[in-house]
Amino acid sequence: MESKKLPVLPVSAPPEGSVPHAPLGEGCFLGETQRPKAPKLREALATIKNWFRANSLWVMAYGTGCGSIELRPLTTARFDMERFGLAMRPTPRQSNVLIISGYLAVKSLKRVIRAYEQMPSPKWVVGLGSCTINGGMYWDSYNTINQLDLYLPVDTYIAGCMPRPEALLAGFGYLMEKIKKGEANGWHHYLENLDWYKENQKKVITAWDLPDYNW
Amino acid sequence: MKTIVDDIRTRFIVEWEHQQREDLRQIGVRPGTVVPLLGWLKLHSPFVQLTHMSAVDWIEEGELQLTYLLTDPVGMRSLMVCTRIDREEATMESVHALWPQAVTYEQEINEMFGICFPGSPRQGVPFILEGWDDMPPMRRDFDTVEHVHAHHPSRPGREHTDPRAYIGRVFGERGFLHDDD
Amino acid sequence: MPLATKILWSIVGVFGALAYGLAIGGVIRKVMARIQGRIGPPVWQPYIDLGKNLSLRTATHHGVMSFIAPIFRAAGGIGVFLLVPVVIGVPALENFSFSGDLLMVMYFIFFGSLGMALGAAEAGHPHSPIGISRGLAQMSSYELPFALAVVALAAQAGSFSIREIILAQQGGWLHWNLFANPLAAAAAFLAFLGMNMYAPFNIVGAPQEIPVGPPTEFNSQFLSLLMVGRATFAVAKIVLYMDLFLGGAHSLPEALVKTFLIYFWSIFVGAVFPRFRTEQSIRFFLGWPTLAGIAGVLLVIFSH
Amino acid sequence: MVNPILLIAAGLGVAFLLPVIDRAGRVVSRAVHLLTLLFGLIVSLRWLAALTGGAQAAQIITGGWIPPIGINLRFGPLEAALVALANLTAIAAALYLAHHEEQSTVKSLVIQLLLVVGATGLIMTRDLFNTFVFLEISGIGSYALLAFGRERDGLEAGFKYMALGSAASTFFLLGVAFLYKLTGTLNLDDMVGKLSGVTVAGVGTVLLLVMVGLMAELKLFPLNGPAIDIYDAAEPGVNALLVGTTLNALMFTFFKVMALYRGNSWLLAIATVGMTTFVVSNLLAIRQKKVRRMLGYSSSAQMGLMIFLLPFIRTDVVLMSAMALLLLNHTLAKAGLLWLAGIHGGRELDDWRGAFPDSIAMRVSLAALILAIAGLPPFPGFWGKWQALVGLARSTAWPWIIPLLVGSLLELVYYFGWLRRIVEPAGAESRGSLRTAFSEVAGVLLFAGLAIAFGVRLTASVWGGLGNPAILLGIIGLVLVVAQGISQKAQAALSVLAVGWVILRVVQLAHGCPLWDVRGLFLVVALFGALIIAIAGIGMPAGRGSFWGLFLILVGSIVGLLTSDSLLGFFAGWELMTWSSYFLVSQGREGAKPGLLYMLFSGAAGFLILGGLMAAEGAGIDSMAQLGQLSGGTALAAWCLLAAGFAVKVASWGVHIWAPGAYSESPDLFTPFLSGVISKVPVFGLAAVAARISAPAFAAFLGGIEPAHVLAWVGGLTAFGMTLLAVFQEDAKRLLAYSSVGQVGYIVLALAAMTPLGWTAGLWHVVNHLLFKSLLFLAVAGVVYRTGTRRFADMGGLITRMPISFVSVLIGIIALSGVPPLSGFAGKWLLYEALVDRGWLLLTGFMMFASAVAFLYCFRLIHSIFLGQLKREHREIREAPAPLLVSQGLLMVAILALSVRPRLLLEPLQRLVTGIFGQPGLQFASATKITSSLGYFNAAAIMTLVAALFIVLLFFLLFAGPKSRKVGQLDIVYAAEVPPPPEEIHYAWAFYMPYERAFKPILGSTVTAFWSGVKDVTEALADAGRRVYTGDAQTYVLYTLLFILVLAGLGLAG
Repeated sequence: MESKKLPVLPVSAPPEGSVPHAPLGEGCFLGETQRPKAPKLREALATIKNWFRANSLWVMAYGTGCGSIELRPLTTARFDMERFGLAMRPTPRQSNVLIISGYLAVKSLKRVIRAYEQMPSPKWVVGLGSCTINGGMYWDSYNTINQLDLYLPVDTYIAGCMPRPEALLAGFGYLMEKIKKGEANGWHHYLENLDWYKENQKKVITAWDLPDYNW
Repeated sequence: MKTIVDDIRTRFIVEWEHQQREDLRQIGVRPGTVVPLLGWLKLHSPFVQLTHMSAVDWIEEGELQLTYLLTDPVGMRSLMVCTRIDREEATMESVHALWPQAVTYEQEINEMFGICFPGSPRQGVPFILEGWDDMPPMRRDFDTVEHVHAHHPSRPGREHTDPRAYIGRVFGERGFLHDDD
Repeated sequence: MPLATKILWSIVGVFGALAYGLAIGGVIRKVMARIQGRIGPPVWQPYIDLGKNLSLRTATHHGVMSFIAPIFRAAGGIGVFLLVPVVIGVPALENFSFSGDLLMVMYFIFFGSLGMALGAAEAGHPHSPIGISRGLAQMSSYELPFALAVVALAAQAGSFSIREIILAQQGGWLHWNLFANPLAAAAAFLAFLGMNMYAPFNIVGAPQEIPVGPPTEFNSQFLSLLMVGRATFAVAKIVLYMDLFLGGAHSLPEALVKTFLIYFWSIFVGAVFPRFRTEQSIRFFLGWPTLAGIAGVLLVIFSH
Repeated sequence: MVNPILLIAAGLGVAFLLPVIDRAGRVVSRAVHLLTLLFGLIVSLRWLAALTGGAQAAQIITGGWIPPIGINLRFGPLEAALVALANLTAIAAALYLAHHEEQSTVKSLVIQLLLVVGATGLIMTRDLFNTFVFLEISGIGSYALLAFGRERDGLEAGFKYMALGSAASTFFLLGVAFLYKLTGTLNLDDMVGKLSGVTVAGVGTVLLLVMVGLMAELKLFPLNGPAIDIYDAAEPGVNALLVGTTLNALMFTFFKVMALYRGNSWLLAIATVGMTTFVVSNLLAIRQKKVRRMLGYSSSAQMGLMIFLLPFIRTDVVLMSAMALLLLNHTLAKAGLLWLAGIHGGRELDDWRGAFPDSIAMRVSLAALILAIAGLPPFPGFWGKWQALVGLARSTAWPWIIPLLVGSLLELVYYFGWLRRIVEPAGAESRGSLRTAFSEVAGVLLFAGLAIAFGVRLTASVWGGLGNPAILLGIIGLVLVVAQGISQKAQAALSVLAVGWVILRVVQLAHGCPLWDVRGLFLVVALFGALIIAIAGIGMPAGRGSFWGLFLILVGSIVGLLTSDSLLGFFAGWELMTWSSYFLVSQGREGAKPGLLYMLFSGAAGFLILGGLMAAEGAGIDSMAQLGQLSGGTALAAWCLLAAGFAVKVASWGVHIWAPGAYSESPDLFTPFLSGVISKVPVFGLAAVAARISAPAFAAFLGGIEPAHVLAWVGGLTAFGMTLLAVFQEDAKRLLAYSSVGQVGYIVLALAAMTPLGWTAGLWHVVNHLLFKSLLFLAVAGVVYRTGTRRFADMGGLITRMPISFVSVLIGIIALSGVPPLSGFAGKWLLYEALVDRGWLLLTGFMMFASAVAFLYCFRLIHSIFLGQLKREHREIREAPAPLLVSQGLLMVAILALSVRPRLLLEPLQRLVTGIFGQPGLQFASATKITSSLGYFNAAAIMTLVAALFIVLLFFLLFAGPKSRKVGQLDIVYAAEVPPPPEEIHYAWAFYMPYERAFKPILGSTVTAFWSGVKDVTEALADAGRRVYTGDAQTYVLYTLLFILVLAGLGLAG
């Protein structure tokens, strides 16, 4: 079928007094975009540090899809994730875990990437629900991605549609074990294969107006 | 409800009407009548609120239908004003001067159906589809699956079934939505 | 006591305060969890968090001020602690209180807040200045009852020296300012709620509004320093209140018990109240607490 | 020596010959005319010189008859001076009038000469009928001269004027005739003796007739209607001539006739009429929109003032010189202003916006003459008024001081209302340029020059001679004002040199004789503040062309004020400071209106202070050192008035409304000085003047409440109120303005404690406030200079572009807020200890609260300008100019020095307070530890502690965690969105909105409402009064009758 372009429309002038948004990328005050170097994975006192990291996972409070409804019960008396040292943080600068809770629209993907890159390393991504694994029931939507790990390094997948909070806790337990063993190195993989990730990301995010890496 | 429509009939040409529910009536008018009619309704009838605006692609008839849902917030009833415009020359007068919130509806319809509302602010500004370079996805001749295959590769090993065929196989030709099954 | 020994002791003191402050933080989280019917994190969770923040692999800052702001914060907390005598009669635990009196302590409290505010503001996130503007507004308003209480105590003891104020309360618990001037104590303890910024006065970090407020942009070791500052500052505050109202302490266990009780006053209030709006909080402090403070001062004026 | 009669003879002769001479050409006749006047001037000046040298006054006997039968004339020093003045005015008037067509005829020349002759005769004659003759000559001359005008209004006004004049002459003649009947003599000196023997019942009525005649001629209220119409309608040059000749002569005649009025009721009547005229005319002038009419009212007022003084001259000869000075002042100023009005041509006040944009000489003359007539120093009128007031204060007539001061304040109102238009920046519509003919403006320049010269001379005589640094600074300033060729930066450099030189000179002086301590402290503050500003001025333009000249005058006046020991010297310096700072404030872009408000409140403050000083003068005290001798009710009155005046000048709560505008709209370089130094002068007044009045004198005030406690609460309220208002400002300079006023409130409060500790606190804060507030204002000046805006919302993120300015502001706000380890803490510490020590506990609590509120605006200041998001248009902005940074550096060094070693200042302060109170407020326990009776602190130890902690933690930060990376400005957590442009996310507008909401109940604008109410009432009064002058001759006749009745009631009562 011949694809039809949108009719070319006259874009009206913005209302008076409003400031047009700064063009992104160059000149957008984001500073010099430095290509980050992946540090050496080996580090001193790794066992202790990993124990600290595993027992104090701060979760980015960010919901992308219907799965985020399953996150809320975790803070309640019934499931109480705080007893494992898990806590919600509202800012990526202080978070260690990013949960992709369900389907992920292209528009959201861009925000997710930005949030992910603003998190301090080491950081972990948890894919929640089938949608993050293979598109799930939304596989043929014009606007959602089908495989999360093409764009972000996923450390733990929690399958199901939707997984229950117990499954989430189990997933966190798995992630903590992995961290303690020093195997949860998705962040490192991301940095090492940044070009590949970026290529994939830019393939779907056609209006790419981000710098190549946000700190 | 009826009286309002009668009142409308004395002033505008109403092509058809239909009582959907007790508190919801549909009327169909020509595109050129829509804006004067809505303006009149806002000024002289209890239907002062634009609750919703939507579009439907009648591809078989080569037309797009625009529906304006007006509400009488006091009498708790609604009036749908429908109109059909040509699918190829999809242009419609904007109503944002009557209701500022129409801007967002018009922006979204513009993006999803490719209907142009000249003069409405933010036409052509991305709303949900950032960087969209295909045809408007809500037009029925847009092939979603083809688009997905082109843009969002499936994980190897995942099997896809055609929903229609799958539903037919499991529930029979009539699908599963019928109560008498 | 020679200066070197003094410095050594104060280092020990600061680490002790840090440990105590963090532990108190853990206990709070535990208590809050129990109140909400949860199990809650282990008491040592703050230590783990601190260790975690120190073991991160990257850190970011937004400029010079935002780099050194945590230093201000921590120096403010530690400095205040070092200016308050913890246990009276034990030179090692009287810290550097001979360098400045109560007024010095009151103003040193601002040191950390001001530096933190500057750094947070430089980070450029709009939530930071919003949080700071709320915080400063609230700070100035609880300062009024607190100042009135301090003035009353100083006039009562005839001195601004914390040591003198403690010594004036010796000779039985009825001599404590808590009972000797209950009005001033009421004013000060209400102000304490604001100082600790738990509900209903947690308008600075206000979850659901400006999520973490000023420290939005701080991470890794910067965040750790902020935690250090917060913990030591909390200890310094409660020690100060103990000195001013509970007759100080003659031994470490006594100090622990008294300070713990003072702190939990604000925790228990915080556990059962929802948050105020900013202007409600301001009006609250300028209302009854201030009247209590004025009454406390008048009590001193007319009883002397 | 030429016989003075020749003055009359020559004048008359030439007058009649002029039409003949004119045949030889107008040039010749003009030359002869001028030569005659010059002759008169030279003769009278030589006589004056001889007479002041001790010669006998000339008695001229005419016609060989010995008085009392013959007519005799007298030519004493007063006469000589007046005649010289008349001739001088006439010369200048002739030069001016030659340029005005209708006055350039030979007829006009003749009449001008006749006017001079008439005036000379009036001045010299001692014969009453002869007086009448010369009165008629003058009268006819003036009617004729006015009738040369061609405007219909002018002619009508002239006719009414003539009618009134004739009536007045008739009254006078009738009175003289009856007097002759009663005493049998016309000779004045003879008559005085004989009149005392007359006991006929009608004598009072007769005297009344003479008085009414003269008063009508002098146009006193309410008989001044036609005269004011004349001012409005006729050529101003003619009026100028009349002021210099006829009016002065009439005044002198009245003076001579005064000898006839013996009874106290007469004196009271005259004084009442004079004072009523003074106050009412000044009140009515406020609402005038027309310049010439306003000048007319002013003339009436001045005449009224002089008439008012006449009765008192009899008892106090000092008033004689007061009168002479006032008359000289009025002649110079009014004649000059009238000529200026003619040259400029603007009739409406609003025509005078930015008058004479291209001629500094005219602008200076205009300003000088307005100042002169408003009775400000250094011009003669000021000294005249002072002497008059002293005379009154020392007599039983002291209550008259109150209306006199009120009237003077009203005078300030309208003259500065006029000046407000003049100092506005010149626009396209600005009028008045220096015409090509020098001779037309020669009179103006001459009179202005004379006024200035007299002024400098008089000031020098009070401030210890022309060699005094204060005077020299003033003269250099004057030169700079006029010297327009020099660039601003060069002027600033010159100012640096001048101020530096004065500093050296003061240091030298200090070596010889130890300065009085408080004075020395304030001198250091003032000169250091001035030096800082001058250095900064090398880097950036300030105000307009005359900025630096005025600045030096201002500094000179402050130096003079601080070094002068007499009350007069103090007050002269005070008023000089007031007007010179007024001009500087007005030089801001929008400074004219706030400047006016500043001037009016300062003027009111000045008059309150004047009242206080007069209370002291009344007790025979004229130097500061003697103030301690005051006692009882006088001490209380003096203290209260002085304290009130100083409180107005520091903009205490309630009268603070002038401050924000004046601070924020004044030129950016001047604001630091306004805040750092000028606001300290009233503090000096409190410390050096008010505080010297012994405190025990008013212990019983208001049932045991000490006045000092009231003052303390005023200071405290100011500190709190202004701090609170500062929090809600959206403009950097306005914020600092409120903050400044609040900080001075602390100083007032501390000084009011009147304890060693309180004074230590107050004086420490004087120095500290100078340092940090100058620093803040200078840093903001640099920012404003670079960004072109003062609004917080338009700035932000400048820390990367202007790091040094940022550090300045940072140090400034830390020192302001009192956070250790900087010097502000010592100030707070001293204040609280002092207040608790004094027993003012509640005040202590509220001051602690106020200090906490100060944090709010401190943070807002630094955040909104330097932190947050950098605007796109500021990305390339540069750091402030280097000299500005040098100034800031000096201030920062001073702050740091005081922070580390507070003893540097505290020790001298202890010596100072020990000198005053007999005991110090502080002890120095060790090299660094400072203790008071209540507490202690160790600045060096705290500094070390902070530094050590800082270094340790910095190392921790650098090495404990990973290497930190600096991210871009917009790389912030913005809900994972890409942030909008910096303009939208810089949180700076309505920064403390919740705070504002919380304080809404007490943030009403009651103060502003009150003062606008005062303004409305005054204007309504003036408006109602203005309707008195209908322009209808019949009403004027009615007024005359009423006037006579009232006067008869007053005069004949005794």
